Amino acid sequence: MKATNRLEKIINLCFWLSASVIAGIFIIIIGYIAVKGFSVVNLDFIFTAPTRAGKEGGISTTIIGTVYLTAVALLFAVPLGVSTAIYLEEYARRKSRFARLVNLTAETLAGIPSIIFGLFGFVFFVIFLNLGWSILSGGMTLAIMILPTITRTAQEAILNVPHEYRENSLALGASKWQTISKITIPSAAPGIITGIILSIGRVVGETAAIILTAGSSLGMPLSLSDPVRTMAVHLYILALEGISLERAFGTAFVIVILIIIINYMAHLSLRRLSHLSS
Amino acid sequence: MANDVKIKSTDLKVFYHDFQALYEINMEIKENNVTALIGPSGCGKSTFLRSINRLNELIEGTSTKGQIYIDEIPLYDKDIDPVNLRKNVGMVFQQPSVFPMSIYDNVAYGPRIHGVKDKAILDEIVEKSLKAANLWNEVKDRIKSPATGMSGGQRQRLVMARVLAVEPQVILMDEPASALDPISTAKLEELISELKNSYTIVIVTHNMQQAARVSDYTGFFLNGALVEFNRTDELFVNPRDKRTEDYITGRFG
Amino acid sequence: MMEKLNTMVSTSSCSILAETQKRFKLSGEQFIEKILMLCAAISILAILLITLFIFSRGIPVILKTGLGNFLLNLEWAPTSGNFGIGAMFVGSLVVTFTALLWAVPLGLMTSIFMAEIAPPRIDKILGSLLELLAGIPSVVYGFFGLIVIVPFIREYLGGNGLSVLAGAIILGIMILPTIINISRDSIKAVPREYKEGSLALGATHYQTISRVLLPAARSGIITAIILGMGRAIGETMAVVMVTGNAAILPGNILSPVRTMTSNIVLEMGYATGDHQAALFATGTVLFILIVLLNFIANLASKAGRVNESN
Amino acid sequence: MLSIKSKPVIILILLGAIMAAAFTVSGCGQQDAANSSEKTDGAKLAGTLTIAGSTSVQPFSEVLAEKFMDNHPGVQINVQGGGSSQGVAAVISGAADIGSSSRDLKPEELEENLIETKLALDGVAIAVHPSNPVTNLSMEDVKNIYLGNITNWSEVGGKDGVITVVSREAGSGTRGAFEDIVMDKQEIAKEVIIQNSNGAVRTTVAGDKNAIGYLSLAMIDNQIKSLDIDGVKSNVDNIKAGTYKISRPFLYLTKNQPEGLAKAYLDFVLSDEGQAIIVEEGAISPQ
Repeated sequence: MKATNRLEKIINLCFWLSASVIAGIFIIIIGYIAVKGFSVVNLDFIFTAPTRAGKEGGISTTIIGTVYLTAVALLFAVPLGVSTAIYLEEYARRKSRFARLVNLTAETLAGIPSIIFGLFGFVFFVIFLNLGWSILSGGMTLAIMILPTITRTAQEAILNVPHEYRENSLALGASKWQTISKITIPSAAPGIITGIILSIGRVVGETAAIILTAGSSLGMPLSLSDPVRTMAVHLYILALEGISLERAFGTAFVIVILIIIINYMAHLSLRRLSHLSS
Repeated sequence: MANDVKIKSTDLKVFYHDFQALYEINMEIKENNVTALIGPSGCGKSTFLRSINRLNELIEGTSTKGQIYIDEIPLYDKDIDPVNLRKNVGMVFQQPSVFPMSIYDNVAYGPRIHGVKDKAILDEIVEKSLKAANLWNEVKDRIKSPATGMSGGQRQRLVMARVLAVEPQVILMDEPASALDPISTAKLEELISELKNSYTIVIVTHNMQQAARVSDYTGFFLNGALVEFNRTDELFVNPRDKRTEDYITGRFG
Repeated sequence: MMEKLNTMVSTSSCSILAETQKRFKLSGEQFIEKILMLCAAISILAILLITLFIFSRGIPVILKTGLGNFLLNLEWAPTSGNFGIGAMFVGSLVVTFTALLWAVPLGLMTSIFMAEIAPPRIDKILGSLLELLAGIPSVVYGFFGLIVIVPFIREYLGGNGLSVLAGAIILGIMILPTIINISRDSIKAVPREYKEGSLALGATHYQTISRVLLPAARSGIITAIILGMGRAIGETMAVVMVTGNAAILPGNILSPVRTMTSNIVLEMGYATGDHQAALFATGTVLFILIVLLNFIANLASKAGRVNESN
Repeated sequence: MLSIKSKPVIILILLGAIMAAAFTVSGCGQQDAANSSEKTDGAKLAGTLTIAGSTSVQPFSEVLAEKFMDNHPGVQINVQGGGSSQGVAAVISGAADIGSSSRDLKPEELEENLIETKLALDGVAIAVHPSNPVTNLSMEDVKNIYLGNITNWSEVGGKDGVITVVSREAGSGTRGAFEDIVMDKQEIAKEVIIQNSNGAVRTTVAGDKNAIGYLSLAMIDNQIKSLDIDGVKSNVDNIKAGTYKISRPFLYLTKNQPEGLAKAYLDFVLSDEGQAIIVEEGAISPQ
């Protein structure tokens, strides 16, 4: 759309300007992390365990801790979230007040600060269920934290599946569940995956909730009942307790790389699935 | 060609919440014949069509009184499983909507959900159904490619192939050609007349010339009532009811 | 042509409906529906459990100090027993709205740029950069602010740098991804015919954007702003480091401020008894505030959906 | 071409159900993380020990735990943070074997009659920007700065400039000691800047030439300068001698007399080897 008169050119300039400001902000922040943290990041920073409370050594146990905790959180939240979305969109009478109430609370919880989830996890999982500081307590607390996001994005995705698909499938004599599992979910998969990516981002960046439930011990987690320190918590302690700011930013740099990998893999699977939904 | 009655409706009434869409429909549809249902939009012809495979139940708040029989078996008995019923009563919709899968998977979808696992049998059914729908020659070399890249006419024939793959006895068609160009419509009508002697076909259409061309019997619906039902040539040449005559001569509706 | 069809027909041996009556069992379907209902019940239980947890800990203190007193009293001195979160309630709103003041216009301009003006490649790159921005832990934003933004404000704008402005800048950056991505998606979701219809009438690209696309995407954009606001109010780690956390009403944009979430994070590690309960009460107030925001967002998006045929 | 299979969806659902079952089973049968089941036959120790509490003590506990685990490979020590109150709550509820606190216990916490073991002493330094000409302040000056009575460095012999007063959040161990010793129970002014950790205080003071803050002596490095108080240098000897009065204890708390693995660890901490580590990490040995 070629900008014809002068006004159009100015508006065009404003748009390009605002986009470059956003890109600028991004580059400054990522650049800042890289400059501050890059000197520390090398292969053995990633593969050796921290020593002297993180002053020395690498961050291997925290990387494994992050992967463990994210896996446990997703293993609880994704099946539960997607099933809830399927139930609310396909089985429950959607207009029922009950379903609307659930949607409202779910949306609200998405805005609640994570320290409150941490306290709930501490009281309920760590103390009441006597699971102690562990991957299990942390994983389940994080699962509850990301459950609203996964459920809501899954509901939106299911809503967007064209109604004709269901009708055609049923008309072929498919049962309700066959229609859902073979047509509705696969077509809604891209939307569901986007919800999962957002949730992974939140879990990887989380600190307050994890400190109170999964603990912050530097040891190598061996079983579900061991406490664990994730990279974000490690970064938090290194920075706030003034142990080492360079290592804190080094950890941040590794987190950024981890997020890039997760997003890339997700977009890859999205592209493979996207040509499915016409 | 056995001319006994395949589908019979007795005092069939359908309500959407408190709106009555159909009033006491009594109709007998012959086996291996094409029966056309015509009438102005909103006259209840689609509602009647969708009550044969109980797809009306999808819409919240619908209720059906009276009965429909296929081979003397009452469809609205409480122990009839609508899933199995629809296996035997295929349906084609106005919008040719293909599943977001390959052409092969689209056609194999029906047999797969009814338990056919063996690849060889599936291949055979897919080829047979695509040939029966006059689509095989156009797609046989790109059968594994996504079905979304097909023209409107091809899509509708793919939907037909999908329905045939389930080997139904009855095929319901809800204005199948309204979204197609003239050439695809002609191909579809030719296909319908070919399938006639193997299936009982009921087609809802706005297009009276189409009804005249493809159907053996025609029913004229108006405001939820079956005004007249007769052999197609009889009904179009000398309609008994004045309202039918006004409609088919295009004075209203 | 005829024989082929018959062979196909004869394979289905018995009469069509006899088969129906024989295998009429729905147990498989009902079993799956029960499992889905169980999962729904578990997640709903989890959501209600945490909601009850927040209210059960918070409500007693609110009742004891009286909602008005609790909300309006500016005096927060937990050790000497008076709990007034007035200063912090105002603090949260001031920081959040200052953040929205700059992040929303810039975010909307960028989302329009990405949806309508930018070549697809730039749209994709900017989109994934923003996804990256959303994944960075807020502690990093906190330290970035403390080491870069605070000294900058102190140098050129005065005050000691730890201020409403620093908090607003950091919060603004953190909610940009939410605002931009959701607005861009809602602009892109506007049916193509709207755009083509307007262009066909000779409207320029920008007239089309302002008169047709934005009004049609209005509900999505409002939802994006409200969700961004919800995220901003709920943010804790980054804000704590850059706003100075003085428990007073901020005089101007350069004076320090403490938000409700900062208050919770700051003192929860050490609080016990009534002090801890008061922090929970702050959580309850936050919960109610976010419910109101989401309610407005839903109303706005529903209103938008009414006039837009989808 | 990805052919759509319904199996992954069903697997996902079953997985969720299995996890739910695992959580209930492990929930009840969960061996109590707190009971340090240990065999104390001679040097060979085994079992797990959980220490939770103050974030200031956490780095010291981790280094001590690392060394203790080297000496006794069978032992697993988990060190958690969360703050002094969390530590006290955890040891009372049994979630942790040893609680850690960087402040003296509050009255209601004392009622639980926990056993205190002082593992270290940590000086609280009054820090300013290195370029600040002031090198000494009286206790009275510091109190008045934090009460808001003194607002400009020129009033205490420095260059003209409004003082940026930096303090810690209510309830922090460092603030507790500062309030008891310097403020003698008077309220710190409300306009004062609050940061929620030693690291944040250090970075704030390091970035503002007019700032004054207090933080753990162990944190002093070239970014900031520690002031003498009433002419006494803030170093280990003066703190031990008591002439530098601002300091606070690092405490390990146990529900009753420590025994078994907890006792072994506490003995190690108080041993010369343990105390050497504490001094090396920047705190002061109480002996």
